Amino acid sequence: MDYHPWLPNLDYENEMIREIGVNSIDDLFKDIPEEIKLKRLLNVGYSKPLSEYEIYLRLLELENKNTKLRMPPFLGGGVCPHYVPEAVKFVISRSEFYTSYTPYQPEISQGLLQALFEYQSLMADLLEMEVVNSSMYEWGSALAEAVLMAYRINGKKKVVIPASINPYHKKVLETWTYGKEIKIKEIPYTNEGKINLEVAEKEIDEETSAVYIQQPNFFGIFETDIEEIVDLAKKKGAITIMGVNPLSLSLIKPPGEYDIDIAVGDGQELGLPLNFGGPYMGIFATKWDGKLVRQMPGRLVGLTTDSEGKRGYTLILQTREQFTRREKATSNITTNEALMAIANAVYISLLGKSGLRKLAEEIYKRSHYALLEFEKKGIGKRKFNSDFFEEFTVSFPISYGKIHENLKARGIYGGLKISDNDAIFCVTEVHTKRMIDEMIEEVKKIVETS
Amino acid sequence: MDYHPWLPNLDYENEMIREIGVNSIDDLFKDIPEEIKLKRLLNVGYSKPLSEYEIYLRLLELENKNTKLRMPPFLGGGVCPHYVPEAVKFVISRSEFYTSYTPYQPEISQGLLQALFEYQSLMADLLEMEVVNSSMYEWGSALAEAVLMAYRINGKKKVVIPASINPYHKKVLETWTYGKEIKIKEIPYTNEGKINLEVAEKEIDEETSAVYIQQPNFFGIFETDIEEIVDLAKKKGAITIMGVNPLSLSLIKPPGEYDIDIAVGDGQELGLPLNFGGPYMGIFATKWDGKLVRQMPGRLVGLTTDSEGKRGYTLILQTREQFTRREKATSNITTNEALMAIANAVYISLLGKSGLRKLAEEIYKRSHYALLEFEKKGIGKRKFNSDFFEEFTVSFPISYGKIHENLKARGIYGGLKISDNDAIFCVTEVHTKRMIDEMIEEVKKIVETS
Amino acid sequence: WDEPLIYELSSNKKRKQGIIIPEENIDVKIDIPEKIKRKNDLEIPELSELEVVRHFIRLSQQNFGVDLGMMPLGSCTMKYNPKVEELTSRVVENYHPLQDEDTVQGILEMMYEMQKWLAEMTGMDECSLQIPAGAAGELAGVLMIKKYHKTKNRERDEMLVADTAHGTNPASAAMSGYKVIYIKSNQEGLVDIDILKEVVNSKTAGLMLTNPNTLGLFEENILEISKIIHSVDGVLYYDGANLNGILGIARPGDMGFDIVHINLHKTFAVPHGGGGPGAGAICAKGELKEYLPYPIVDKEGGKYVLRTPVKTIGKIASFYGNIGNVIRAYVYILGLGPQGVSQVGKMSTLATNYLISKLKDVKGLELLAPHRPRKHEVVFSAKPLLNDKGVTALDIAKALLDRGFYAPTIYFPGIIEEALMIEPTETEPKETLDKFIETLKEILEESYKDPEKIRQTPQNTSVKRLDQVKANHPTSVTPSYRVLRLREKGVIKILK
Amino acid sequence: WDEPLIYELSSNKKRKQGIIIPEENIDVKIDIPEKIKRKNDLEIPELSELEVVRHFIRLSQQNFGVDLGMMPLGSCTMKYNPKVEELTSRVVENYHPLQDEDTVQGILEMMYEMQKWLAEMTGMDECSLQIPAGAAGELAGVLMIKKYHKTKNRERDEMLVADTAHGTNPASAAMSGYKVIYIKSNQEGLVDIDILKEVVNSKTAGLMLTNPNTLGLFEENILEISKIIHSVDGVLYYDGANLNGILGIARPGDMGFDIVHINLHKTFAVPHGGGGPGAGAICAKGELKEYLPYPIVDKEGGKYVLRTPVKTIGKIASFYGNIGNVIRAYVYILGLGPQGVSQVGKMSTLATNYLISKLKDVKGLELLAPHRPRKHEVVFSAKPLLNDKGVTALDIAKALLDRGFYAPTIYFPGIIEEALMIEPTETEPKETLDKFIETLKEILEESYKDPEKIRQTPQNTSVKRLDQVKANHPTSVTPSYRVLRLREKGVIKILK
Repeated sequence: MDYHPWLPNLDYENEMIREIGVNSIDDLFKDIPEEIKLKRLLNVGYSKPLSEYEIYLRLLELENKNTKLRMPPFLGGGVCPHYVPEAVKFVISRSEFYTSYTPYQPEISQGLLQALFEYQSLMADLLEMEVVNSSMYEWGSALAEAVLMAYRINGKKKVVIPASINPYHKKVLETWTYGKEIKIKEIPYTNEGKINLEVAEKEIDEETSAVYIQQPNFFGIFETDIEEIVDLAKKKGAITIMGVNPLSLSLIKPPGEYDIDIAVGDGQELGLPLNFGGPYMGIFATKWDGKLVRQMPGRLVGLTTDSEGKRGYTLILQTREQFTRREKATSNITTNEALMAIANAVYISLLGKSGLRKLAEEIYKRSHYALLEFEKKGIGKRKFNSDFFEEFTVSFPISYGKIHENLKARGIYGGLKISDNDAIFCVTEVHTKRMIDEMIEEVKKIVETS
Repeated sequence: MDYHPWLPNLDYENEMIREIGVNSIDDLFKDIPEEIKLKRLLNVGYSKPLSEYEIYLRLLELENKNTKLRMPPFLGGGVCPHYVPEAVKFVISRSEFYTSYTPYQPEISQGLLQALFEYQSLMADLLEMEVVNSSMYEWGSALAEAVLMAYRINGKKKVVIPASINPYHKKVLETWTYGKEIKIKEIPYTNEGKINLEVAEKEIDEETSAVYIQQPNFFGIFETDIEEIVDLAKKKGAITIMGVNPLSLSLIKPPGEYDIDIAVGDGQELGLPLNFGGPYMGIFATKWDGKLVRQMPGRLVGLTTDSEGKRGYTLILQTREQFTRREKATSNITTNEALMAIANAVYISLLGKSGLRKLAEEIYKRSHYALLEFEKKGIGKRKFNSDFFEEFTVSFPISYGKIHENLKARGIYGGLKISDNDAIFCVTEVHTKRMIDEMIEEVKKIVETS
Repeated sequence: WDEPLIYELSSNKKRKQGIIIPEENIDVKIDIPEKIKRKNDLEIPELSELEVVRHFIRLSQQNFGVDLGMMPLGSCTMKYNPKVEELTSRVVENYHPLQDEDTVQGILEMMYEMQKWLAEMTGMDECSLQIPAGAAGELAGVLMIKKYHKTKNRERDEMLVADTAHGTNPASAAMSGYKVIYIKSNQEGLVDIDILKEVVNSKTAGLMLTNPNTLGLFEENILEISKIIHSVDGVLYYDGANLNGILGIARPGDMGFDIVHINLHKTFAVPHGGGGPGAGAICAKGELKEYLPYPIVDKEGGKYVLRTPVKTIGKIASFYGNIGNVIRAYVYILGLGPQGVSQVGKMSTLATNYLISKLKDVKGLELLAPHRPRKHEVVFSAKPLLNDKGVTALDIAKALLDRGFYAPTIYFPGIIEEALMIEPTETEPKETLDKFIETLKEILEESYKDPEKIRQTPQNTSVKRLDQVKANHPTSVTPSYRVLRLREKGVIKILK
Repeated sequence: WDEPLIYELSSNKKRKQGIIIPEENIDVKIDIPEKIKRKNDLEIPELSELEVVRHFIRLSQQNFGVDLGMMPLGSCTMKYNPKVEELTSRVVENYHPLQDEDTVQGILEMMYEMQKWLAEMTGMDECSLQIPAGAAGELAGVLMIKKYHKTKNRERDEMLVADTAHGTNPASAAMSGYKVIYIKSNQEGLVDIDILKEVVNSKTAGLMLTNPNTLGLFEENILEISKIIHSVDGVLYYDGANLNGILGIARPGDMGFDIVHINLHKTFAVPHGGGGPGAGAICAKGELKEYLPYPIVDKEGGKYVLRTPVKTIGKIASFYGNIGNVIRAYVYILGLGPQGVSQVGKMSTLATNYLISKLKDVKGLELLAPHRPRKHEVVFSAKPLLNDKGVTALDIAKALLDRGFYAPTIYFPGIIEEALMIEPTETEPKETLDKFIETLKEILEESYKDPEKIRQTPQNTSVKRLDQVKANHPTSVTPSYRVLRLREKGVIKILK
């Protein structure tokens, strides 16, 4: 191999060896015991370096092995199909952003720092929380970090969560808190699909480190007793954590209006593609309280001035972080989702105040329309009689599994099955009325022919 | 309409009207006669401004109305399917390049100017011609401009072209020279598909303004008597113009080695997509001769120094251009294909000396392989017994039209039909051996079942 | 940065390549006749992908585009180019122009709609999308006029052009073999009707006019002009470069124009990419539409087909024009919708007159016919400043570069001395217009206070003012690295 | 530029929107219960598309990335990110992670191949791609160790960590409830075997090690270390952050490691995007592979399916990890091929030692154990310079910024005073390495000649050195525009 586009020095090897003053490249590896040296090529990739065109053909082959759908899937579960504006993709494709790294040298990283500061600021205003870090991995890990943070603050090991929590987040929470032996208690939901306040009153006690509320919850339903839960938690000295879909916050009360301690969520719904699981964008925010801020995980960008008094941005409160504090750090996180935070900032800026509201309203309307159509056509009814956003649960007269497979065969991907006859559907701005009608029409045919 | 993403001042209208000091926006149009004012909305687009997502859906719809092929078409005719490296797309998508314009202000346009200078330089070295302009529209118009330039220089109206010229270029030549009443004479080709030297000797006379040679010619065949033609032209005082496929020049003699006066061609084969006809990239070059250079059309970038002696780039010899010389200009061209020139520069730089040669050799091999396979399978034979590059002409035992339609039905797009049983096939690096074999296999089936 | 030339990045002594060429195992010998083999080695550098990409990204940072700031280049219509246009490539990118019609119905449908919409916007009967750029549109238009008269056996060898016209107008006329007759403007900057009447005769092939003209003024006598030209069977040609100022307000067809070219890249926000590629259309009305370049997309029995007008002048481009850009304009129209497209002329005119209201009384500038509203653009003269302080329009332009703006077009049109031709477009927000106004005022104030300082601008750009004499002199002119190399070797000498 | 905050671009008094929201004609009333409606207005600016795009493009120009120049950040492996990786989005972009396996066979096939290849490269038996970044991989690994010992009913509460380790190692151990025990390095910068033997006991859960270590030194006693740890049933954990130095040369599995995490974004050139997103994998050998986070992609009867290891620790991410980036690493491996991947350790080591050979005798710098070859990186100490002239590693870093380079990692690892940790990677051409060497030498010379000048750097960046006290002080700390606004209104005070 005497050249490769990504290995510029192959043909310089002898020259550099000479300059180094050794006899052969092996001399640079003489400290590696012979018995562990690999004496063969690694068996990876295909048999040779592929050209770009061959890579393109391979990717096309993979793409064609995925099922082509006629319309975006009606799937939610914490991440939903949305339209990603070209301007968002364009900005985050800028070399200066996407080939950079953590802005350890602020003087040469002002663009990134300001963009992250703007993300923090825009998200702070959406949440009405003062301090937002510049990203966690995703909602699940943000929630886990919030629970670990509460434990660091009050040393208690019991965390109370609703049974209507997103189950995928719950699994992450369980794993991440396994090391600290955190105990997780669930509050069941009512027939209306909301937190059972009576049980909550019993479950939230002096032992409780933190109480988690998800709004809207896994079923898409708006919780309406958040004030009450927050009151209960405060009385018992527990930290309140609220998980939010940021897209809904132009319509409903943000965590700040409930005086929540920590807010978490995912920025996926603000301009990120589904990406089969990631990268997404974990939101993590606290209110203006030093006790909280100093225990916060993740990176923070702050405003300051330079030696000439000019405004500038830099990483702040770094003594919380692992690279300075090691085992005393507030988290082990270092590589995060900064570029996704910028995508969020661009997205929020593009929509602006009015656009965010318009989009939320449109999604609200379309998802309600879809449920109403299911009901009108007599092929499904709502499982919970509560207001909802983006996602809703439908009970079908026949097995949903059957509906699902038949829809799939027709190039349509339905909702998420949660029990034999029930499924959660997600409807957003990417589902046109025509698509919704077509999907429901197909479901009708399936139900009627079975 | 009180807002639109691309019309930022809609909601400022009243405020700006007030500042201007008129009563209404109509006052700004009072100089337009009432009878020609349009009193209704223009009936364009669809019924409302489409959102990005709706535009996306519409484009998807259009894409799906095009036929999806299983492999790139085997079509040439002056432009060929090639792989466009991602790095090329990436560079020309840079805001600073693609949203800029003609570098009238060199101080703030050094990046563009240097990139264009590098295009000119790289192309000059490929052609071995000293002066390359920074783009014409495409091969056809570059040829037409060359002929018009020859006419400006010697005032003669007869231009001699080979019958094996690309017929699409010929049509452009005819249109563009119509105003100057240029007479076009064709030299027929031999049984070997090359210029008939005997006829050329007769046709090139004292009246001849310019002689055009295309290498390789429309049939993909290498002309081997170029020296002889150039000699004939020189004897009669005619300007020599040579059209080239730049990709072939790492293998064969470039215009400079024949002492050609003007070289033309298309940069499409150096990193530009097919784009259903454009944008492409007209190459236009002359040798180091003031008589030629001063009559050259198009824009030239040159090297100079700034007031502090630092190297810099600027537009040069602008007195040739329409914006200073109006009707005395060497051409009317202003908007050109500058960004495509940069794409060419990036492409040539990526491949480099060795890569250009490797690619040309690979294309040579594959196209020869394809013809040999046609012959081996006994389903087609070469029409001309000459060496060729990238394209070749096959004679089939049955009507090519029939083969073509049947191939199309199988998702394969064959060659370009030039007579009942003959077609020109184009094979490049995007046609893998597997694809070539598959195409030939399908042709075989068609031929054998008819 | 001081970015070296790409040739200087590589010693070319080591084997490098920025991309892998796919190779098949094929047993074919390269057997090119000795007579035609390349003799000289290719003088092309070898580099890794990183080196190539980094080089051009660094170069890009030394360039200015609309995405970075306002480009008030008069007559260039440097609009913002919406990013949604980037979605278009999948519809056209990989389709060969010689593919049969039945395999590209999606593309043809788009072209068909565009033809219709462009005809509607200009008040013409039919459009052809053959045109890669504006000047090519003019050439097509003038050739149509030529063939039209020839077909009618009329001897016409004079083309009339306003003295405010874009340089392309006379150049296109000349390329088509016409004698160019300039019509002087009157004191108001409009076509002088009396002169026009005098000049028009039986040799007149037509008049090429842009309306609003390059001063941004609407030719209010357009109906009379039309009558005069048509009275001698002349053809009235509309240069669409300035269409932006009246789009949705008035249509060339309704003014009496017979042929119109459109710069899609200007009016419909296709990125111009450092000088191009653009995209265009040529449209005509009545009889003249049969002279349009072919092909035209037609619809027959639900299918899109290509048609050749019966008296066509032929082809302007080898294939169908810059379709890759036409579809960007298509997307722009979809995004604006009928409501938005109809606002373009209004909002661009509003922006121009807003600028005028803030700049017209600034010391150092003067404005012809200040009482007249402008449309898409305005031309100030900096002659008072030159007289007072010796600071030129060029100096003002350079001072703007230092302050984050591109410069206006300068020294055009020729009838205005020390011209500063400003076209804000409707896509620049009022906030930016205000900033531009403020900056220009500062520069003028500064010019009165410290003219030398302005003459020393730009200071913040990657190079200072360039030596144009050296750049153009026969002994030093260097249009390629090859020339530099060969001159150093003594192989080439003065450009004679 | 001085680019204002996005909030300051808009007065928010006029209606603007940067993108149109699609609207359907649907008759549904928004009927949210009063109790939960948002009370306060959103404080989000309204802007046109141009304003948003221009703002962020201008910001981007004030940032530095690998595409602009060398980023020798030690332990960050800032390779060039080949542009072909941008082709991957179509394979994954629009697929929902909850889709059935049969609808995403292409993605699963890619994941399956990656799992296999990563196992091969590390010498492990199985890999899980659940890991969004390196630190999450460590957490997963440590939790696996925890569950492993628990399953075996062993009481283990001590995690051993080398004192040269990345800060993430102890942080991850602590997050998992372990007590962290640091192992001091010996004079050569390697794990001190004697100390290790002393420390290891029946409470030892395992040892977390990176090899080559953060000094770039290969732990040559690794087989003995492995024996010591395994002798008490401890688990040997490999921190993959430094894998680049030995890729293709030696495999952690062959050294005795039981668990390995991989930073795909480092070793396989996935762009890190200003701090992330990254992508990772966690791999294990023998018994421990049953503790891996789920799901693992398996192949059954020609179909790809998801499998859960029997003793899994659970899930690290809600879905499958950063698949959008995993596929970029996949493309990198395809492009390098077995030949290229096998060259990575060699070429990165070559580059490092080339730098060392040119810098080791430069006045002002010193190097621990200079006779030992380094692998992917090297840590110089600028202590001599500090002692001689009072110029710090930080000053050198800032001086590099002025000269077109990003700075090395500084003040890490802690055992080296005034550390300059340089990692060139194998993607930087020798030409750039030479330039970097020359530049660093110049800075050191300058530091001796005019130390004050170096302390005043950077001068050419968009801001000068920043006030870190103000940035962090409870009275002035400003982590959002909201804080600035509320502080000005007196609503919020000191951060207590």
